[in-house]
Amino acid sequence: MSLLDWLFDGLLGLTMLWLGIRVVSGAELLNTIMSFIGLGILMALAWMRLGAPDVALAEAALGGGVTGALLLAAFNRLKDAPSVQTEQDDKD
Amino acid sequence: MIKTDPLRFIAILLALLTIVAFGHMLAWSLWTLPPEAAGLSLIVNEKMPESGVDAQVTAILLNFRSYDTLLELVVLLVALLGAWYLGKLHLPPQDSKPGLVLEGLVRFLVPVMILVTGYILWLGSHAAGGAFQAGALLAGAGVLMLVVIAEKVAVRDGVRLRALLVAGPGVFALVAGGLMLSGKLMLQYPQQHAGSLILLIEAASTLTIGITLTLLFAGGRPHRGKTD
Amino acid sequence: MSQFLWYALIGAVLLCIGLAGLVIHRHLLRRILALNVMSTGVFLVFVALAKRAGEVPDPVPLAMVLTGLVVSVSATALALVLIVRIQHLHGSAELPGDDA
Amino acid sequence: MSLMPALVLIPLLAAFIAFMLPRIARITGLIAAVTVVGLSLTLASHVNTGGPLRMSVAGWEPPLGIGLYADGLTALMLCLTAIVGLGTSIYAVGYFKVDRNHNGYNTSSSGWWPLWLSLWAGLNALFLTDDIFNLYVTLELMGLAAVALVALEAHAVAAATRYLLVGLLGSMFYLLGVGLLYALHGTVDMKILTTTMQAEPAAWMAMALMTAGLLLKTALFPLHFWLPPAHANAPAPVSAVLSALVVKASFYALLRLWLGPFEALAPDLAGQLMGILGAGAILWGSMQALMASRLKLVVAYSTVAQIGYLFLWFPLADSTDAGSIAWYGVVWLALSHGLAKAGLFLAAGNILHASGHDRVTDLAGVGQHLPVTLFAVGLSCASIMGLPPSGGFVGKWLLLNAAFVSGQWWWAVVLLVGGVMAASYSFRVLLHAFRNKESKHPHHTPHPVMEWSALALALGAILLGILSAQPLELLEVGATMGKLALTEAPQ
Repeated sequence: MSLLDWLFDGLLGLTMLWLGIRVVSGAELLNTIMSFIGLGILMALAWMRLGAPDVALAEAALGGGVTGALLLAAFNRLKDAPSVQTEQDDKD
Repeated sequence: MIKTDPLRFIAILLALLTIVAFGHMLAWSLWTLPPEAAGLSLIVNEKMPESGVDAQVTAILLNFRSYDTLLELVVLLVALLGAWYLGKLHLPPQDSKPGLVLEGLVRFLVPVMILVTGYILWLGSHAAGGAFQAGALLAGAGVLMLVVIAEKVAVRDGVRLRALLVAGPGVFALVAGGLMLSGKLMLQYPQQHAGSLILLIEAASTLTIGITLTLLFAGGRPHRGKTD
Repeated sequence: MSQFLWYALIGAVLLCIGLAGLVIHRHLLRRILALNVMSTGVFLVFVALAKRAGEVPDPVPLAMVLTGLVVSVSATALALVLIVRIQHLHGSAELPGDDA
Repeated sequence: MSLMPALVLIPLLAAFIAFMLPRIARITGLIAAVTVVGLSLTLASHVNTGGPLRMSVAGWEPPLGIGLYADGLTALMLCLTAIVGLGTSIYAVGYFKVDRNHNGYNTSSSGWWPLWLSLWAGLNALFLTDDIFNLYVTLELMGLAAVALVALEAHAVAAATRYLLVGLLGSMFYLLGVGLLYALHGTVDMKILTTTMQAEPAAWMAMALMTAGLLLKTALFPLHFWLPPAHANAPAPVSAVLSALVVKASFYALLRLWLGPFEALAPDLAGQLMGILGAGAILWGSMQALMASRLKLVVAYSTVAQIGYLFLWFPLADSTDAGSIAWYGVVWLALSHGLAKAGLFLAAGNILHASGHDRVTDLAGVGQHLPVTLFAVGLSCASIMGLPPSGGFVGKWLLLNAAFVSGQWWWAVVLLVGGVMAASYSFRVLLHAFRNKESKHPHHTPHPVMEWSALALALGAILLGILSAQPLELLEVGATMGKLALTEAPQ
């Protein structure tokens, strides 16, 4: 494990921890979602370092992309919630 | 927070202390794990020729432990059912008219993404790729379409849409059942057809995963179609 | 301190960070985020321990992580739909009478 | 040999058809229910005659592939799931037929069949699997389907969310435990793990994590806070299935793990701790049931209490001579509680359906208008209290026997106190229900099929006590706890 590898892995790990802390302790909800998406992308990078390309691809697409999109969509719906009228679903 | 609810503050403090203790024990147990462990990689290498594909992870997901993947696709379907039977679909109100550039980009990007989805699906048989990654990319294209050109996307709840949503686990279960009827064990692919059966299941799963995740992004059940 | 152990410990710490977030916050969206941080941590532990099989990691835990990823995405999606529904019914994105 | 996979594939295919073609959902559901009951009974007879069945999915032998295994316990749990499933499916035909918007309860019938059939497939898959990672996937499938079913009821969305969060937390701990075990032994197959398991730090941590995860999902006191609101507010057939089957499935998983891989590791201290938590569950659950205002809440807290009885097995399992008696007692309690609680929740659903509310104090007149339902309530309470000749009595009697034989008499005290408290909250309900009221006609009488299915399940709990000899032998097939010394209590 050369020094450069160590430097890269160490930095990547610490940044992931920092993002994890920001997700949990962030004041503004939108920032926490953004930190989580960042964490998802860095996680994909970490898994590339650990020699698992297909799982890294899945994490970037599913963990970062799709989950991030779902979170942002939910965040928007929560923001302007009262205006959206909910009628009970009809019988099928 | 201390002033408002001292009891809750103490409870949280205690909880955090237990979490720190738990973290130390977990770290210690990870530390004591043997540094070299081949796990099942030797057996997988040995059985790869009979699996019908060259990529190891795809072989495990769709042949050696295909039963897990079947149940997991059902989990995805159950999540969609839960979201559907909670309420009608409310497409996000189009407050901002998408600019010409954005719409132009999406018109160009979505076909490319669908092409790449097909490529990643095909790649899965011999390199890093497969049904889940391709499905997630398809969902990305779907989300783009829903957000930018929502009104042009005719999503109608009907037998056709539901057939697509059930295609992945449905084909998987039918293949499993069919193999059982033909005298083999459940999900035991015949040696020579293994590759093509896996590709068939992966294609159906990609379609289902893509559409299911897009509808989960939309967050509700599309309106009843005129056809149904 | 080999590479796999470093990432495994990072995964363990992420798990604890997520657990702490779950305990501290009452807003449901933040709790879902905390749960997702925990699951990423668990998956990182899985992939890190798989690397002990040498240069090419052991594929079985990787397949398990893929399965776990799809399961956690579908669970998160269902949770988010439920949360939006609670916001409509109770006006606040927190569980009523939430003592935890 | 294709019996075991069919038990999973048939409900799955029925769920897909029910989702795709909502119009024929009811027919598909009923046909699938009857088929699965038939398959479960044939599997039970195969196991009884030919011993435990074993099969590796897709032909790949464990540790590479996934193994399916069915012994006496699996057969009995599958039959319990099938019988309760059939009864609930028939009940659901009546329950979802009537449009009940008028008293504020709106349940979408179209969501029930696909979700319930997927849940059933997950339950069957969980009972049959011999692989701890596959167990994780089935636990997650069962958990999500249960949450989606609870959320069908508009009033239960908050309870469903809390249930989902607790379920996900439990699955997370369980998954980390699986990861550690795989890291140690390179396999996730239970039979292989049982042989290779040794006491080392990572193994202790894995056991603690997996047990904690499953305790969360089994709602053992003090981790039970999510169960009462979820079970009490869900639609009646959903509450029945959750209390009777879903909670027992995670207990079954815990039992499989503690009889298999963790047997070498299990310290006596952990067994005693589980016993104490179980005793706490019995006392706390019964007390809450006594004070609950709504009938469905009484029944939900009664579930919390009855789960406590199941955990009394852990301290008694260590003593060599009483271990097998306690094993039969706990399994018997699980089976009879499953049938009795399903019948009780369906009956409570009938009362709620008929009078629009289920406040215990205003249950007057139920005896006049819903005699069959009240009979079902009475029979179910008899089994929960443990009155002879019900299955509950046989289970409690075996546990009492085990407690005395093993010399741990204090568990017997807990059993008796629990029985008394169960009797008190049952009679409180029955007392109110038998009071007559002037001829105020209820909103509308529930569909007869709903009343008779509730009664059928309650009768099942009683029959379980009377016809207990044959199934008990079935339990000995492949049972790791050895033969039952029913006749002479070994000194």
